[in-house]
Amino acid sequence: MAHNPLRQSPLAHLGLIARAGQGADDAGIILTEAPFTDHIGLRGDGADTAFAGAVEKVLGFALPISPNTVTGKAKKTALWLGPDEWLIVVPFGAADKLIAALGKALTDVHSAVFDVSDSRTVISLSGANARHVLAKGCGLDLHPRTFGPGSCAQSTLALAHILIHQTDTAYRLYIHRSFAEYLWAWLEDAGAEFGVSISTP
Amino acid sequence: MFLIPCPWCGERDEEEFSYGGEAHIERPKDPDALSDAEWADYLFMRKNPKGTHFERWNHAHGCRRWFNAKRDTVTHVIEAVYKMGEEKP
Amino acid sequence: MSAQKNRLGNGGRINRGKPLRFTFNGRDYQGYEGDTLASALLANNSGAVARSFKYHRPRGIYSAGVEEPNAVVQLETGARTRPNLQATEIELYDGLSATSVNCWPTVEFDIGAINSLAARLLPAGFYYKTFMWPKSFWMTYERVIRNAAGLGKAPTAPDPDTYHKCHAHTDVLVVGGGPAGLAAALAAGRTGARVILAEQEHDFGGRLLSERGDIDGIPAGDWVGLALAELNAMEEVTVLGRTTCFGYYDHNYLGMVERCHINAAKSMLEPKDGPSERLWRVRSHQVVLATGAIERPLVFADNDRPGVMLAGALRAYLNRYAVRPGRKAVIFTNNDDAYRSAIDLHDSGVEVTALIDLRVDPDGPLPDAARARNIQVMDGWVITRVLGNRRLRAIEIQRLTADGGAITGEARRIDCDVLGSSGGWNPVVHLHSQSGAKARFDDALQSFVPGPARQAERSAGAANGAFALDDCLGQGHAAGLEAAKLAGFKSKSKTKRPTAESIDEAPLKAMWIVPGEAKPGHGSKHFIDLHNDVTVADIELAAREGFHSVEHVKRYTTLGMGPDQGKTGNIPGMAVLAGALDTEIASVGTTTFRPPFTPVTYGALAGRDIGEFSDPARKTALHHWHEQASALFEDVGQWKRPWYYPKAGETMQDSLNRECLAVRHGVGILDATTLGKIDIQGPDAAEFLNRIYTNAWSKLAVGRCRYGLMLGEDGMVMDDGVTARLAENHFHMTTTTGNAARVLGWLEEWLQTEWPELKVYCNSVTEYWATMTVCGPRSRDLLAEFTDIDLSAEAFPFMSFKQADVGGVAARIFRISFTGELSYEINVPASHGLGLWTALMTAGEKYGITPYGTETMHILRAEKGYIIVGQETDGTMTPNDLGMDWIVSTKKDFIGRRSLSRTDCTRPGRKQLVGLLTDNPSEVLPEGAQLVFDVKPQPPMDMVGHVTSSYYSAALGRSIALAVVKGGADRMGETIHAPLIGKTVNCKITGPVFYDPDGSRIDGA
Amino acid sequence: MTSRYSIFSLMRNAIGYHQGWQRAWRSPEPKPSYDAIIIGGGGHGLATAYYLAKEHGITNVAVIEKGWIGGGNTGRNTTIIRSNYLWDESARLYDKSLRLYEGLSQEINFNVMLSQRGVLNLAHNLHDLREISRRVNAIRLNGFDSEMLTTEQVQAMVPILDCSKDARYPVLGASLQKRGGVARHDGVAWGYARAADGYGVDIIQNCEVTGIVREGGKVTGVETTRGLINAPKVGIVTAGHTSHVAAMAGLRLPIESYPLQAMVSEPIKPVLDCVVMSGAVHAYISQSDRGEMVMGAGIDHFTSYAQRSTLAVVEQQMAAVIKLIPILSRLRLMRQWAGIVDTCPDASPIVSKTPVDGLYVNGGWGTGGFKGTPGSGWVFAHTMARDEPHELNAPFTLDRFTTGALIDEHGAAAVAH
Repeated sequence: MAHNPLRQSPLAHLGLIARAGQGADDAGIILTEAPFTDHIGLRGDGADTAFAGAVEKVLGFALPISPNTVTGKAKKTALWLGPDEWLIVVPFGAADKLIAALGKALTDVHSAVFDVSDSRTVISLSGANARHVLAKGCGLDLHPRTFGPGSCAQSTLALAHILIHQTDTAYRLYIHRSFAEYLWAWLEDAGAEFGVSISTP
Repeated sequence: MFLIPCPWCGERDEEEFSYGGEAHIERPKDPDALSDAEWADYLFMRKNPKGTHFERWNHAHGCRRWFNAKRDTVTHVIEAVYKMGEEKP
Repeated sequence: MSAQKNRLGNGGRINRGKPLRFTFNGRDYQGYEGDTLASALLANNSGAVARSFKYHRPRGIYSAGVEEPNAVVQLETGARTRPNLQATEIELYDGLSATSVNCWPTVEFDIGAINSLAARLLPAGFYYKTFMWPKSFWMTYERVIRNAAGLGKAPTAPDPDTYHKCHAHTDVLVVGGGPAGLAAALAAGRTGARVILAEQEHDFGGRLLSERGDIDGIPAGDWVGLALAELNAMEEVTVLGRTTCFGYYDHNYLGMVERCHINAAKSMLEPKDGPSERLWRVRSHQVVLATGAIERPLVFADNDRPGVMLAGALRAYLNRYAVRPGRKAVIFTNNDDAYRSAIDLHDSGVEVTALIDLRVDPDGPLPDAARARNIQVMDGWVITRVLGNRRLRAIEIQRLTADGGAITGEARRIDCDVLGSSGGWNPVVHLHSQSGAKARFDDALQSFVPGPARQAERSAGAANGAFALDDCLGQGHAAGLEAAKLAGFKSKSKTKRPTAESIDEAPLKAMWIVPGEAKPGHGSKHFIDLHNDVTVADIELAAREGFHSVEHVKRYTTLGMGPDQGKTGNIPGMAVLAGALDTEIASVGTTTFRPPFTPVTYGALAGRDIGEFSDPARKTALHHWHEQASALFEDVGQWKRPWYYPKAGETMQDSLNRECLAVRHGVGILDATTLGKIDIQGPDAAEFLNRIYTNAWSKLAVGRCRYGLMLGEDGMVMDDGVTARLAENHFHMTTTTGNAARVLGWLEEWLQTEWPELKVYCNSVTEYWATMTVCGPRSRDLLAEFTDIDLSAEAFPFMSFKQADVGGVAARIFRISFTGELSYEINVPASHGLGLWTALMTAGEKYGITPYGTETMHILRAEKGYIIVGQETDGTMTPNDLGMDWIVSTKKDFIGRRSLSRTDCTRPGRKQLVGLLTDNPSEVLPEGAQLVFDVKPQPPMDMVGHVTSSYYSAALGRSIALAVVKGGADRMGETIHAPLIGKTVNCKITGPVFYDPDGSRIDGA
Repeated sequence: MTSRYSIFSLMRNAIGYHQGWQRAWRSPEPKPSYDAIIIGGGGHGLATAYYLAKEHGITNVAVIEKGWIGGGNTGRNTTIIRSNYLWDESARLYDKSLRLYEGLSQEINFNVMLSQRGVLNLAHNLHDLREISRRVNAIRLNGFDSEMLTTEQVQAMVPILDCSKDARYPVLGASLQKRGGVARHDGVAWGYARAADGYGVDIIQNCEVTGIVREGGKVTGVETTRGLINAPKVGIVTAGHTSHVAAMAGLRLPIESYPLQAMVSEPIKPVLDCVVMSGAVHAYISQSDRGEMVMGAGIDHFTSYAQRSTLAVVEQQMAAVIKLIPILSRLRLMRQWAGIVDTCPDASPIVSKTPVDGLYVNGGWGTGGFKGTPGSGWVFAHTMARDEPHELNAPFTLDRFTTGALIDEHGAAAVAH
């Protein structure tokens, strides 16, 4: 991935890329840091059509209004964080333009749009035992009957706040930057009994 | 570990929430009109009932919303939750 | 190695193909896979295995389960040792080594047994009555008492094992893997519900393991195997062996502990992958408690001798472990169930020398079956004497009078080496009680049974007072179906419940104290709580002394307070109390059962929340640069902040002097990332700040910054920081590091709960920005190399803000200063932090750029008299106390304002912030030193304040301090004293600003 | 008066198989009226009755207890005694209490097993150090004992404590109060009960107060489940239920009731010779005379009257304890329970007259109740007897919430309230 060489992910010094592929083939856990997507914080009244309509026009799809769900299209994803709060995830470098566009569309609507790309990193967790590892530190019921692809939720993992988004292939854990080292170490420790393999994004 | 039904997110573990004390204590509109004793009442005096308690919770590690709950302080049963601004059940 | 002389030739659930060696008290033995330590010891004819807690009486194995009060051992030595385990719960493994606790030098000859001789002087609560004189001797007595108390020994090295935890969510949790639990799990599992079945032992089946009988026409053991196979095949069913459900908490939340590595196949001595134990935190929609029942003993004279056991345990050892607990057995009972033990003993070739039934003319299938085997049934008789000290030799029995209240006639002696006693069975209502429900006393069973449920639970089988196997199966099945249904799962097809043959049993006859030759306590001891050596006489004494509440008795006598939590003794104890008080057991009440049901390892409860995982260490984007620069770190909340950067050969003060002077004369750089940063947007943002801060915000120009003070509603300073107006409706607020989350929560609380009409959004952007403060007279020169904007004081004045490109990165620059020097606080997106910081360091070399830490920051701000919330304030300081009235608006309301006019906040003599200069300029006051105006030769002295901050100032070449002093603002120039240990430091009260009071340096030198 | 307790009376009674012991306190029927009624037979209520009789000669007193005496927080606490409080007002009140404790066994002829083995408060960061220094200096200048220890001194005193530098929260030092320690909690209630009974005080158990009778703004007695009992003075000493009982007289109080949990391990041979407290790690631990490790932390975060313990607290506690003393990891927790503590906004108690004549309230001790028992009883007896506070409890009146003269001891509890 091309990015400004000056930029560093919070886990850069762990040498994860060098460690990639060293785990056993039958590892129950696959961990990947997927840094450098852009994140935009969006606040507004989801029930206000002026707001929701303006945002939909810019994004090309409607914001998720059901709690703890995700919508998206064409490499843009919107995660529900609260009744007036969303996280928009877009590819690296796409935030500035989108923020400007949202700002313009929402000029007359009470709202807030702000860049939080560097606030979090994303750790992707997959493998046969992924749910077991999360169950060690997270009180959410992640059973397929209650949580599946397209679900998201904020909660705690171990002793840190997280945002979990389940995709078709993995759990994407949005982790605040200053907690990243703690949580990465925690995930490796929790996964050890199942075998951990590190992969590259 | 209570199971608290957030009005938005549904049932979640208590560890995601923070407790906000007695609900429906309105801040006086004109504090200067109050005697020291009346101000102390607003600041400090609490019903602290044995039984039904109307109280505030914040889904701090979830949707960040404050809401009210009706909880029994003896049985710990949460009888109702309702959003800020909604009527007491 | 001695032979297993009590092992039966066949039968049992042991694996004779896997013999295991073990040592107990230094002697070598052999057992088999499938044994517990207790069964293996019994197989080896162990006799006394322990000494009792108080009197050090020899004790043998008493039970076959978690209720064991006697056989408490220390397992292994070294780092993996475990104190206080019950031999009945330790699964045997090869190489096991255990020792008796609470005896010295050996279990056979124990010096502590001298207590037995003095027993008469040691009734319940004796210590309350003595050891008071002479007063000074108590601590010596206490030491002796403490050394005598306690059982096993703690390890002396840190725990080499790891423990994990997990959450689990389920529709139905079934606790107990006996017949009722298995039936419940099957019924619930077949509906498709998520089910967890937890069994504390490694083997499922519960009592079935110890009994002989059929279910659905096949041997019960085979039925268990089929049931488990079916359960294991169900996708949504989790079957957990070696898992004790120990706690039932609110909202159907239960705690269970799974012992992952204590099994016979692998020695627990070897290190393993994965946890040694796992804590399960289960949230279950519905719960089925199939926790079984525990037998209670009959209470007769000297009923604690090795060889006296629970009658049900005898057939557990026979049938499950193929161990003959003795050669000549006696059964003593008040119920039919114990006849099964006599029958099984007889059928296994043990001579049953008598079956003593305190009832008259017992009748029914079980007594008939015993009599058919020519077992001598002595009905209407009781045991009055036990002979043998370290090993049972014989008993004496006497006939009961017609009313059953006394004994009569000649005593008869009967030889025996094992005695099984049964006073009936107590349903295990512990979890039911823990759930908040109240158990009810059942007169027919003479025991407590579950009462109305308080949470979503129901009991089934023996736990519910249904002891007959067929009832257990029926209740379990029904409970499983009901639980699943309430959780939203209906039975898809009609599944048949398992059945077993019903055997009629006659009711038991309660007799709580078996009369002996003398009154209890007069020569012999009738034990109630074997673990804590509590006797009938102790309970009667407590009653006599006015301790009538069962809770008083428990506390006075220690009844039920041992690790076994009175599993065998509580009901008899309550019955004895009821007798002493001449009342009913039901009205004595039951003590509340508290978690855990059986003891739980600390390590399992802590899990991985220890060491590096005990609390997240939050790190800034620059953390690893600081580490490489040999910084020492300070913990501020969860954050790691560079404290100072020592160079080789420097003392701490050397480093601080160097860092301070660099800032004052050249340029320093500080990682200020940890400061809280809140993005505030909306048309009412300025109005909101007006209400939150003490000063006014409406007129702050775009591009300008302002310092703000936040009060609690009680008027006390809560937080402070600089807020910039980025745009008309857009602010960037900063908070102290430690209060960042609290302040955001505070803002949201007011917005959401009190002022929902205000159109404002608050969002934390703390994590987004890496913040570096470039500070000192050369900071402008340095920054100029990175940006094109005009940095002149005119174009970019103090307390203003600019959005600018810094080193190719979009940055927010705040011209604010916490040091009094020209200073730029540069904020860049965090991933750019390290890049910019290293570039600044390189470019700054020519100016002698010096990274400085929190300690230098503290010194520099103290030189300027700037406060730190939490250091100069402690939740009791108003703005006025801090000399900051200038920031308190009189024209508007704000949070906390009304409190400032209360009488105590306006009285003279409040503590006020001042500066202190020690008479001796090289003397640095300790922070926290208390201050007095009048030094007295001895305390007490009238304290008027204390030192809040104190440093050596390199810039001033002397020490400085900040303090709060009563009425201090009016006492400038006066002398004040800090009486320390061994000396008193005199100082002069000054204003709090020591350096550059005119602020002439703020725009640079 | 009942017979004196001593080794000689024990020996004498042993000869008679202990049949001769008399009741530790009588179980009288309530009289129609008393000179004073104490609602609540916990440690504080019993101590108040004792000091009313002993110090003020008021012996026609009833202590009315809805359950069994000592059954509330007296019987549920972790038995720690200390007086290392920050503010002068608190330090003086708690030290009065400690001084009374020091002679209590002899005074009331009941061994309360006061063990002055020392209380350590650990500092884990620079802020802790500063605060501990401030407190130690203040206590010292108040004339009470307190000292600061370095990490090395702490390690020497408690070898099993993890003082390593790389701990997540390293031990940077500690304060030590040598006179602090533990006492046998039940014994304190029983001892006061027996001593008060000896003066003629009626201790009436299983009698619940259902109403506080007033005439013209003045108290005249209480309604109980055993009938009306008159008295011109009534003291409310019902920790855990203060608001509830005060409401019977129409009083609102600045009190909220929270669960406070505690727990003990199985008994082991002595490994810990003092009390260790840590605010940052959020735990305190001592070892009882029976060998159990006794542990606790701060209060739960929601109000409750349920006396329910939780798994989360025990998990947090055990992690904290292992952090402090790693070798305890393999021990086993034997029992956990919860009490109800009444807390004031400033974490200091109310020992005060009330707006109702003849009605007095003593409550809101938060987590500090057990250590305050004798002092609390002593000053409350003074307040009730003289109808005015003693100078030691004068700062602890209800007025302070109106004037703002709070005594903010949130930090002083070491483990935050």
